[in-house]
Amino acid sequence: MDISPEKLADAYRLMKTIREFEERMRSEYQQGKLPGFIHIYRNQEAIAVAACLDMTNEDYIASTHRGHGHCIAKGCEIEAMLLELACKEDGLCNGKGGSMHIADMSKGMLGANAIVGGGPPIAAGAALTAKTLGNGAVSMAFIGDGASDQGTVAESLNLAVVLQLPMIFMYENNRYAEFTKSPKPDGRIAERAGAFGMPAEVVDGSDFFAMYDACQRAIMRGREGGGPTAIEAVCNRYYGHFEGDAQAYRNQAELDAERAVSDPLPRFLADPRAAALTEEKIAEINAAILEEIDRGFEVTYAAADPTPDKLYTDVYIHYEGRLQ
Amino acid sequence: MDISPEKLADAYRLMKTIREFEERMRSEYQQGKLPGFIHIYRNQEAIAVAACLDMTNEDYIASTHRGHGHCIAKGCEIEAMLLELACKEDGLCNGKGGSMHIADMSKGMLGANAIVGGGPPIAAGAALTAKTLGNGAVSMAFIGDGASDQGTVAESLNLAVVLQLPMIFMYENNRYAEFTKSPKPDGRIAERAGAFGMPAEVVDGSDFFAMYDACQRAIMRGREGGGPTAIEAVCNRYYGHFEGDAQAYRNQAELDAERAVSDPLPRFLADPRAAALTEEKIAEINAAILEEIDRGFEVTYAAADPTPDKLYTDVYIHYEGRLQ
Amino acid sequence: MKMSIREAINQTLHQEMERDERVIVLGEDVASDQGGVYGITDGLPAKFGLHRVIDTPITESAIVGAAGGAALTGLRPVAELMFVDFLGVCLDQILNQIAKFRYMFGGQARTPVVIRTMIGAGTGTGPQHSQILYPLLAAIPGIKVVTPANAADAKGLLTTAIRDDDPVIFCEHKALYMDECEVPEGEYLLPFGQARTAVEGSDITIVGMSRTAVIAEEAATQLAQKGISAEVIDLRTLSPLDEGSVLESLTKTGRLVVVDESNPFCSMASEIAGLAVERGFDTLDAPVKRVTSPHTPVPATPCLEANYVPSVERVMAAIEETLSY
Amino acid sequence: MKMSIREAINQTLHQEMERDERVIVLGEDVASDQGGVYGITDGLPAKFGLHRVIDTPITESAIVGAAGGAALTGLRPVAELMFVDFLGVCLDQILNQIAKFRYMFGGQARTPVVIRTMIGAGTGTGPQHSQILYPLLAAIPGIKVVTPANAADAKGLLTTAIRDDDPVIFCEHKALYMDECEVPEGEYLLPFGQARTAVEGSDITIVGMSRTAVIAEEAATQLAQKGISAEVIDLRTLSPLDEGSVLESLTKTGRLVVVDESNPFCSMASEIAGLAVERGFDTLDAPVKRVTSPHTPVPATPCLEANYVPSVERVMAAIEETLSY
Ligand SMILES: Cc1ncc(C[n+]2csc(CCOP(=O)(O)OP(=O)(O)O)c2C)c(N)n1
Ligand SMILES: Cc1ncc(C[n+]2csc(CCOP(=O)(O)OP(=O)(O)O)c2C)c(N)n1
Ligand SMILES: [Mg+2]
Ligand SMILES: [Mg+2]
Repeated sequence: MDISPEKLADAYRLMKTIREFEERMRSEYQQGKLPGFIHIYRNQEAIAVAACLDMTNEDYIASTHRGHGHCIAKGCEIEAMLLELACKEDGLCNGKGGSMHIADMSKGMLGANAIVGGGPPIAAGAALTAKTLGNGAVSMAFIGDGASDQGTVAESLNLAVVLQLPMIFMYENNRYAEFTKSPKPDGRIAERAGAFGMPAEVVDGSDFFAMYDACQRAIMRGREGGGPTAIEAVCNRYYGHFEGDAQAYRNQAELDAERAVSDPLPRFLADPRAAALTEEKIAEINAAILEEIDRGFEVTYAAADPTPDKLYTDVYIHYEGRLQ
Repeated sequence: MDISPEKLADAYRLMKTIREFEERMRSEYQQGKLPGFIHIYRNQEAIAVAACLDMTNEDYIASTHRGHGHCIAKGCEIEAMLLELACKEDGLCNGKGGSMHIADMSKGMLGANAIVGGGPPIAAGAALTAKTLGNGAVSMAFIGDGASDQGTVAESLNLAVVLQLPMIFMYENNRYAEFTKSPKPDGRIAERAGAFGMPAEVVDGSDFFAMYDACQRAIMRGREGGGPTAIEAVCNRYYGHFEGDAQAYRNQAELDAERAVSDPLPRFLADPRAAALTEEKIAEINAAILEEIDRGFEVTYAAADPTPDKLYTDVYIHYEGRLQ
Repeated sequence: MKMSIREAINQTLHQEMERDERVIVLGEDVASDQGGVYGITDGLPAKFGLHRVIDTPITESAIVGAAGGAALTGLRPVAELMFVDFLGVCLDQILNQIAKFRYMFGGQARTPVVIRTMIGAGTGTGPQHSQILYPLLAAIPGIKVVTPANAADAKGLLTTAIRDDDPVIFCEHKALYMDECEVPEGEYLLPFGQARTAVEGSDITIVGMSRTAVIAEEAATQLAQKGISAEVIDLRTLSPLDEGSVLESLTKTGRLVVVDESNPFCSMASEIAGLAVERGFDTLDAPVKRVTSPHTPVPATPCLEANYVPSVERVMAAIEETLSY
Repeated sequence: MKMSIREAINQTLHQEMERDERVIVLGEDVASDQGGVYGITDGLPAKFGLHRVIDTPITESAIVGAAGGAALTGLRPVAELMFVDFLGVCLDQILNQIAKFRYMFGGQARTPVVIRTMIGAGTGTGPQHSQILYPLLAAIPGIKVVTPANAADAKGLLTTAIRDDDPVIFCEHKALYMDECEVPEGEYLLPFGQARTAVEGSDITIVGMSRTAVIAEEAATQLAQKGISAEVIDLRTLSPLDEGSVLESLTKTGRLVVVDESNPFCSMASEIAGLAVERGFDTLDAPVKRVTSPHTPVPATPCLEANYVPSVERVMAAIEETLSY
């Protein structure tokens, strides 16, 4: 594995941004300042960042209901995201998508998805575009452990193998789906994907360097015409399913232990491969992050709601019929 | 493996009945005497018969579009079947189902299915009934190699594992789906099923004894609370996808060779374990079969079409609304 | 006793599971401590055990299909499709399997399955968690579609649904869960195919269902203050559809506004309007008005969502137009 | 040149794939030698190669979803959903994904995908291969629904569909495939949202779509022999819906029969009847009649199937009732 000092700093910046962004969001949400349902990504940050670090805007990702981390890792602007999460007119989706449908086509981010298992077929289609155009791009679907059971995921695995698509199945096995503990042993998800006929491995999702290594190989395989890859990133869902779920159904001592060992940030900083990142650099990055988030919230709270006419715009590009 | 002389004779009788029944159907169909689409099961007979030989009417099967063999193996009456295939009033489904939807609840035959992949969730439900009632019954879904890709099949595999259902996934890998050769190597289907966490094996679907052995074990496992099993029966689709498809897309020399080695009937008779079946017995069985089929066609062609009022019956058990 | 729709459904599940041990409940998180996301199945696992209250994987085709297969073979499953929006991942098992078993098997099958599902907008959860979709379901021969608007009806109709030998889709509007009303104690059944005349009146008929029945009642109250006598009909079941009650009301009022939260095209609003012009033409004194959501997805932003669903104001405007015709 | 609908569709696919190399075709058996079960994609693989004419596994969610994802990222896929009955196993990718991309992403997305699918009864293939289901599709905001009734329209509308930047479902009635008519050579586009006045007339309006437009024309011919002048409107696209043409025709005729092969409830027949009573009330001289298939699945037996779909006789009976009102 090979990581440049710039990428190293980027990796830290992105993971830390996700963390700070969401912690701030949580507290604003708890104060009733944000609408809808939000799903926090905490402790899974290394996965999104490792996955997207070697991608460009020409590469694609299809995200899930727990998508803030994927957005940030794929390069979405903090301010535009916040505007969307607050459902404002100038949000990425003009406030019509919100947290569960946030998307940024300019960054190759093909949307969060409030349908569990909704994303993988779409990501397969993006991979088909890349294959057809022969442009070396890759496409990645993020998939929860619960989502991994959904029929659409199996169909996408198979299609990717049959058409040898440049696609990566990025499973985030945080061992919970809503309030229900996963009945699947760790590794089963990768085993299933592998049985479709693609390389599949289990990786510690809290270990940025291990994740980055696996992702680099998967992305290269895709770019070079080697077909799809599956990665099962084993991780921890720090908070409840959605903000407001106190996860009383979990053993608190166990959860606390898991939370501590699964935090990717201290592990990243403690790794010798992160040594190039000086304390000054870290402090500088941290300060910039907090400033960006502060600014984002300021802009967001001052921003306008969508005007009522927006209810009827962008249903179609052209429509010779009645909308009301 | 253990097979009584009665079962041995039954096995032969059933396989031979399927063969003769369908050959006769084909020729009648070619003369334009039967409606709809029909899909011939030839060379796959050992699978259905081995699968159902140890089942009772309390056990369930969910079939496919290629279901005549499954029906006969599960004990459906030839005459009632023929009446249905000819869409007559006294057919198993009053002529409303036809070949692709034939069913016989009294025999635990939960229906052919014209939706590829439609049957496995239903079979899982029947297995759930058996598990809930604790009556030792098992449920089996027949699944083509093409159907094995369908998302519903993956979902059913998973559900069967999670709920430890008394269910058998009986894959019939005849290596073709319509006009398209299977892109899956033999064994991949079993590998996939196995990766869900159930015993899965690949069996020569033309070898009745091997199939019966595997089915006995799977059924016992189910009856004893051991959960689901998958069997990939590798076989040969002798004729085209539906009657009328000349399968010009296949290499004829290869197909001829495959046809010969994959015929389960001569293999069955040549097996030392079939020695108890004397030539006289075989001749007697054969004669009875032909007679039954002849009689069936006679009755069928003399039978009445459904009366026009039947268009509106059996939509519901009770309906306080308008049907027309 | 006064209770909410949420409580009425929970109570009914308890009563029916107690009464008939063939009744099982299955779905995502239904056996969790909090009784699913909205607490509907609260207390069931403790009382009836995990073999009758079954947590499933997130695979709606398998859930619905297994419920259908279990119904076909002797159980009486109550399956949960968490949001009706998820119909897209399991429609086949409803449309081509469960709904058609009886007909295509020539009357051999009996499929006593209930699929409970949440419908409607109003919670800011956006385009994939706020749809109505009952017109699509009401159009399918072989299933019944139930849309209670209050807690008493929820209890009466759910009891009937569970005891019905045909498949039933039971639609719960998420914005109504906490609405309370008096609910009969003990066993309580309501027949299908009988609309409820929520308000009697003679000047105009307002037809609603699920949440729009509540909106129609509110409109009727406002109209009464203006001296206008509106008759409000809550369809209660969309399939079977009580066409007689609508037509009969029209003979009194001659004017009709249909309020339906679904998208406009091929909606229940269109169905009722079509009924009126086909079989009630003689009685009509004015154009029928359809008040629906627009032909757009449901926007996430609460400020647009509020304008999306039919409001009392929009119903009042339609009524005024009709009355001034 | 005279050609069948089957040939017109095949020709259009050839022309559009030639014109624009972003157009790809994908589906089950589409790249097979015989061009799929009905030969629609005949000759495409030989001409355009297997990277643009793609055989897929039997996984409709993946087919439709991948077509949507490919459209979102720069291709112009024409996906085949072999029978519309299979909508049940892929509805989510249409309903919640493709149809909603543009709206829920705030206008960022462009999803130029066409989904070709076969509809209708008449081939004895029974309940799971004979449905219509276009009302369900026409109700979904964000997609367009096209239902050609002849070869010329099939060519003009499919060309427009492939060049349209919005998602389009293109419904081909299997009983019409061999129907021939004169088809313009070369490039030929027809606008969406413009019904075709198949027959001009002044006594009664008959509205049809897909196969029922053909039935309506046959009825008009029979009526002409009786001296009755019927106007036949073929909707051509169900979404967008040309409401203006229907209303305008009503100002001439004052009488309306809608013929729709779908099941009755929440059908296009109900939609058009609702339109007439809401916006054409003044012009109506008689009740609107809806002629549809019944609220039952499609039976396999040809003897019942023949009575299932709307026939010229049933249309004539409805017209007589309307005229004698
Ligand atoms: C088709 C569908 N079924 C159910 C849901 C409700 N739901 C939303 S998130 C979720 C759990 C998903 O679990 P997992 O895939 O493990 O992702 P995680 O929440 O752990 O990130 C469920 C059941 C849904 N949104 N879509
Ligand atoms: C959901 C669905 N998709 C497509 C079809 C069309 N179709 C019918 S049979 C078939 C091939 C099935 O192949 P396989 O499962 O291998 O079964 P076999 O015909 O070989 O017995 C296809 C594509 C269908 N009936 N249902
Ligand atoms: Mg999870
Ligand atoms: Mg096959």
